[in-house]
Amino acid sequence: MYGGGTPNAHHAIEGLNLSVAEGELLCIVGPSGCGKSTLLRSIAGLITPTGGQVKVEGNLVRQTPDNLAVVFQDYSRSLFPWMSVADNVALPLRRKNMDKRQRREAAQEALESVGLEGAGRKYPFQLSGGMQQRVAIARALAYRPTLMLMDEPFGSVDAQTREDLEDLVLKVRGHHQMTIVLITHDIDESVYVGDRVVVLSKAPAHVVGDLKVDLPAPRDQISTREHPDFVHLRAEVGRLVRGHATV
Amino acid sequence: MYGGGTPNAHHAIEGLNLSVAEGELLCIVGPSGCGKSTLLRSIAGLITPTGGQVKVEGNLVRQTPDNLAVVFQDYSRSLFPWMSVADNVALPLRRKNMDKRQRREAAQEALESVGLEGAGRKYPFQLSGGMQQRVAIARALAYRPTLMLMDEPFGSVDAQTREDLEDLVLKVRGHHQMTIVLITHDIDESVYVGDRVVVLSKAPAHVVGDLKVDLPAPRDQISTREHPDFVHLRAEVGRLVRGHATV
Amino acid sequence: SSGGDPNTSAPPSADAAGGLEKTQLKIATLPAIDSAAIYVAIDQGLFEKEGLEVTPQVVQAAPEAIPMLVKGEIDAMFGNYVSMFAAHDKQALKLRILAEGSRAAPDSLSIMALPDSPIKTPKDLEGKTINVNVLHNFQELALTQVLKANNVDPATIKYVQVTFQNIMPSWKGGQIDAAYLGEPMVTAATATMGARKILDPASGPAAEFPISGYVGTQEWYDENPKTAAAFQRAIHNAGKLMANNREVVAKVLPNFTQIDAATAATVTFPYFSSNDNPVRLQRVADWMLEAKWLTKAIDVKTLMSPTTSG
Amino acid sequence: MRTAVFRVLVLAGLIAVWEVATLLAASPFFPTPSTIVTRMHAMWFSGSPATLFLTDAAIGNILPSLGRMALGFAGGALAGVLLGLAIGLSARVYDYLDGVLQFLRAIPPPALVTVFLVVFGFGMRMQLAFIVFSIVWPVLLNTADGARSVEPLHLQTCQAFRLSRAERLLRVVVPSALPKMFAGLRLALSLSLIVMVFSELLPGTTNGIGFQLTDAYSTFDLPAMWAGIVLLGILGYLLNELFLVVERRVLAWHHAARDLVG
Amino acid sequence: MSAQTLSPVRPASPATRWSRRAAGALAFAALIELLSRTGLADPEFLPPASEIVVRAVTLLADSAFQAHALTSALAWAIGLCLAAVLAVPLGLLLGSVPIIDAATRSVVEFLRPIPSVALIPLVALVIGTGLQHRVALVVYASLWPILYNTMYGLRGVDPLAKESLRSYGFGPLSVLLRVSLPSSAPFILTGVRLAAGVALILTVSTEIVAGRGEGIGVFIFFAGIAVPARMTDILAGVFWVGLFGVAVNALLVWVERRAFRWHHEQLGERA
Ligand SMILES: Nc1ncnc2c1ncn2[C@@H]1O[C@H](COP(=O)(O)OP(=O)(O)OP(=O)(O)O)[C@@H](O)[C@H]1O
Ligand SMILES: Nc1ncnc2c1ncn2[C@@H]1O[C@H](COP(=O)(O)OP(=O)(O)OP(=O)(O)O)[C@@H](O)[C@H]1O
Ligand SMILES: [Mg+2]
Ligand SMILES: [Mg+2]
Repeated sequence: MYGGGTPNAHHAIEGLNLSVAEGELLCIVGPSGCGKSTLLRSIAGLITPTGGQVKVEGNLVRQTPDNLAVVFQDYSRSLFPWMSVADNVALPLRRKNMDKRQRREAAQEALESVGLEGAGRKYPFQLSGGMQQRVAIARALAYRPTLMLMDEPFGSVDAQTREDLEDLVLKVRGHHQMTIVLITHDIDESVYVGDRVVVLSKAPAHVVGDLKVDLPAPRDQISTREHPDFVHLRAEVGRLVRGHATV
Repeated sequence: MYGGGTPNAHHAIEGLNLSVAEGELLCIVGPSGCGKSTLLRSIAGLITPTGGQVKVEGNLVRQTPDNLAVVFQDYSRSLFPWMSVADNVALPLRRKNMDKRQRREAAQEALESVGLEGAGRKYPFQLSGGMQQRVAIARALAYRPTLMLMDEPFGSVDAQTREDLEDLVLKVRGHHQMTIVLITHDIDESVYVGDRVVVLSKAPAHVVGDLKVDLPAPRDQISTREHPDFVHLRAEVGRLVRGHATV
Repeated sequence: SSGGDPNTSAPPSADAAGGLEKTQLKIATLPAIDSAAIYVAIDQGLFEKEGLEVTPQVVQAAPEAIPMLVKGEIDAMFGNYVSMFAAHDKQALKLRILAEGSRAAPDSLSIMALPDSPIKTPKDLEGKTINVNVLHNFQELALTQVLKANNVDPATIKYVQVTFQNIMPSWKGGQIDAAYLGEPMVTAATATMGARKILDPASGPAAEFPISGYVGTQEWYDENPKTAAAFQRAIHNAGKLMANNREVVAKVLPNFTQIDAATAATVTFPYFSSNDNPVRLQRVADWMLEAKWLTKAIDVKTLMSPTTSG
Repeated sequence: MRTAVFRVLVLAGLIAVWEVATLLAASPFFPTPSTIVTRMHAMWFSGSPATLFLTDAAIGNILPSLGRMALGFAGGALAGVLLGLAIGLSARVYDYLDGVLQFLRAIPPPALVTVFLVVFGFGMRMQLAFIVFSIVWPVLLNTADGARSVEPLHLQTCQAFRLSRAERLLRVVVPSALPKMFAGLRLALSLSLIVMVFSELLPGTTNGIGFQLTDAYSTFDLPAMWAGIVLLGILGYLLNELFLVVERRVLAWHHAARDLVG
Repeated sequence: MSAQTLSPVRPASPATRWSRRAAGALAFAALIELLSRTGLADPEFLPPASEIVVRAVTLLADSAFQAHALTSALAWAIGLCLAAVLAVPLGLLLGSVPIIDAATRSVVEFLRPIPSVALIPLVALVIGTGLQHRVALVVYASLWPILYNTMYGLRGVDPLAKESLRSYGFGPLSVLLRVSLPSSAPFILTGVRLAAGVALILTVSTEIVAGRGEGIGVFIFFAGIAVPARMTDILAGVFWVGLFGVAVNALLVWVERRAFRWHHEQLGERA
């Protein structure tokens, strides 16, 4: 997958060369406004790069690739206010060969996995910010995509929930052979969940660091974070990010 | 200030008793969906508690208190899409005795302080998520309120920018005698910027911890975070939060 | 090629104005041949001679002018008696007939059938659909009498209201079986479509049936008796002029109707009254009472003034 | 509940003012409300219990009018929604139809009566065509507007999950356009009542509220004319209330989301 | 005016779009021409499009027609402006003060369905029959689209945007003017666009029904009562009315795109 585009109206990213292996969990960190969300949209085929190409599984992305799920940064706007939370989660499943009951069950299961078992019948605007974000995550998880794009998916949840969700993503990835691209501002998180961490410079974005994370699996919130490699990598990513900050 | 309300349609918070001293920077942490944002809205007088009272400077809050600024969790929706970024920041200044030029200058200054000097003439939807969030912060800062309420204000910015903004808030607070209530999910952050950290339980929220942070001023990103008290407090808050998580 | 108010009125002559309560009159008229008298009177300087300056205002139908009359925006109007008597009966206004206007002349109204229609005789009209401009108007009133005289049951006729410009398309499209036409459509239908005349609604008991006249309110009349008399004289004098001179009529028609000179030369004109006669008008009121269009009898004589023109 | 009482009070007050004003004016053109109501009762609502107290005149005029209106409204609403969606969704369809539709929208129906007559013939068909033609525009324009202003992130979400066109349309575009659509429908509903009256002035009409109204007008039966006007007002009011009930059900999410803040 | 719709398509060039519009118009004209020429519709009552257009063009030089057209345009413009000036504040009031809405709704909804045909004589009785008569009816009819769209527009405003301003201590009026109004402005303008069409129809229709004075409707009326009716004149008049409607709509759309650029750009539309 090569993201090297300058999307339509705004030249957000330029000369960016990046590839993700199948089944990999790639974390992208980079200063605010550098073009991470734009890159994600290009991969999803939501905007067409003016130059450069995006390939998924060797095929050029012209349209949205199959079996893709996205968790948008602006999660509250990506939920449909006229549907209950459960319907929001179940909606994409219509693309799968599932009958109504199966869809409902899958949605319920996904909601449980993000700690929202009781919220299915509520409407999105009746939820707190963090709960809405978890609904968006549940929607993507229920879909069981082969490629999952997540744009700062845990930004609005508390520390404990965040850790649980990180582990959930790792677990799901293990079970259902998934490629995941995850954008985050949390350096610890990028190292903890990533197989690889790519650090972008400020706009126009280019890759300033591409670190392989070779931490022992399965990862664990306590032991992994104490691992000397973790501490080292985290410092390394921190240094790279700080070298290209905006303020 | 006593927040003990059950807002209109949903009983979000119950039996909560909390006070902030003038000039204090109070951090609130708590599990997702426990009612932090609701509490903030009650303080701001945007919703009327069904029971309990909120007092600001000894007066019962029935309406929005004077000289208040709020940074909403859902920052992107709180910006006005029909105005340029600079106009968005300058708008509340109409409440102050400032002429047009002064307002423009104050807005420009605030935008610079959050690292957005070049974005004044853009529209909010032309900015990245983190940039929009910083616009919302700039708007609150430019207003120079005596009471500032911030709901996860740094959730969408990168690590470096986040640290810079934390320091900015500390600096501004020092210069302009301000009371600040800041909701965050980042435990380190709560200890680093707060004079006091209040930990809420999950809904219906009550206070499970109220810690005075007695770290030497001025705080510093390197030395403060290495201070033994910091490490201790952080662990303490972490323990309290984890005891009441949702997943 | 387009319509509008013709402003052909001449300035009033100073000598004749003596004694009149009011010299400038606004009169609502209809864009139909019937209201020709007022235009002829203007054209021939007859109002001027009486010291009057008359401005005609074309309206589409009499009911529209009545509010204007009541409000005093106009001094008098040209209206059909059926409408005016109905309005008087319902107390929408206190009627005063200022001068008689038109009466139906033979062949100026006609029930017609298309060449290939099965309708041949008046009897064939039974159970058929016939158009009228407005329901419950003089067209129905006259036809009812004539049908009775022809041994046709008037109750079997179905009347539908069709506006003027839609008569031809509805007739051709078969939506009406026979057409109730007035001039100039009678002439046009005969000439261009070969339509046949089945019955003249202005014959027999309805011969010279009074159609329309110039009316005002009783209050206005009480305030302006001399002006009213002068107006009546001018209209009657116009009627006299028109009685034996088609030319004066044809000349003014394009001013207020959409009838061009060529058609004007061939159409049948109605009779233009040159005096007021309560007896023939009483007939209209009586028939209306018979048809239950009035709640009580109207004594027409009390609404009219004697003819003063020479 | 309190607002309902309040509303009734306001209404009662206004009727009282009306009664006094018309009594004082004593103009035959403005009969008193009590005269009008008496007339309405005599004309329409003094029938036998078997016909729900409706008189023959009511059955022969009010019901056909309502039927015409309902059919016309349904047709116009359907056409407006479909065309509006097509135009709002497809730039191509929009380009092709925009000029012609804007042209047609500006045309005063009375000028076209003859053309309608030639194309549709007398009676019901022409009346329906007339009503549909007149009320389709607010629905169409508002629907197109709504379909065009769907939250972009919603569309991107659909696209990311590769929802089919039909799913996008039915589950995302239509719901987001619904609030605006309803604004158009509400306009169209009141309009359909008005146009229904207009349509009953068309050639060949033999019954209906509008027919009775103009007949009363041309024979100067002013209380009957006012009875017609008041009946239309009442019908309009009732239809609007009914509409709001439906709207509140369909747009429950919308109202709830918007009413959050006091 | 392509939104980012069901599927993303590259926006067509202005040339393509204009040629599409022209094609649409031509197809419509061809349909009429065909209906008439083949006799499917009686050509006496539906003359071929070409004849109508030719007649319309020659009418342009007719000074009487010009006068008619100007009078109508004037009545239309006055009526529409008055309607907008009345309806927007009224809509803001009704849309933001529920008690007033509740108090007036029964009256408004009662008055609203009363057709202007029924009102013509009564309005004439109350305010006379001059230009003011026509204007009053136009205002009455075109008030509603603006009023309703304003009220519905207000309801669609994001509550968080309102909260933001309120939190800075702005009063309800400021919130109304600075947030609710701009945010619902695009929808209000749609209402004005609707009203412009309604006003045009009402202007001409009232003229046709009244059948006196000056105005395109009067021109049409007189062409209608001629024997035989001058259908070509009627439809030529209709042609100009329609074209005027197209022009007004285009103008309003243009204004909308300039004034509410944020709205359209945010939706990912391209001009
Ligand atoms: N619609 C638009 N029009 C013009 N410029 C835009 C538009 N959307 C984004 N941009 C610009 O593109 C750049 C990259 O934006 P993007 O949202 O990809 O940043 P990001 O890396 O996701 O930032 P953040 O971490 O703050 O979310 C920003 O500088 C932004 O101003
Ligand atoms: N409009 C509403 N109707 C019903 N319930 C609501 C509504 N808004 C919020 N709630 C409920 O109130 C509770 C508290 O919400 P609030 O937004 O205050 O949480 P929070 O502490 O800010 O959470 P987060 O950290 O996720 O933002 C939640 O459980 C939510 O479901
Ligand atoms: Mg982003
Ligand atoms: Mg919150």
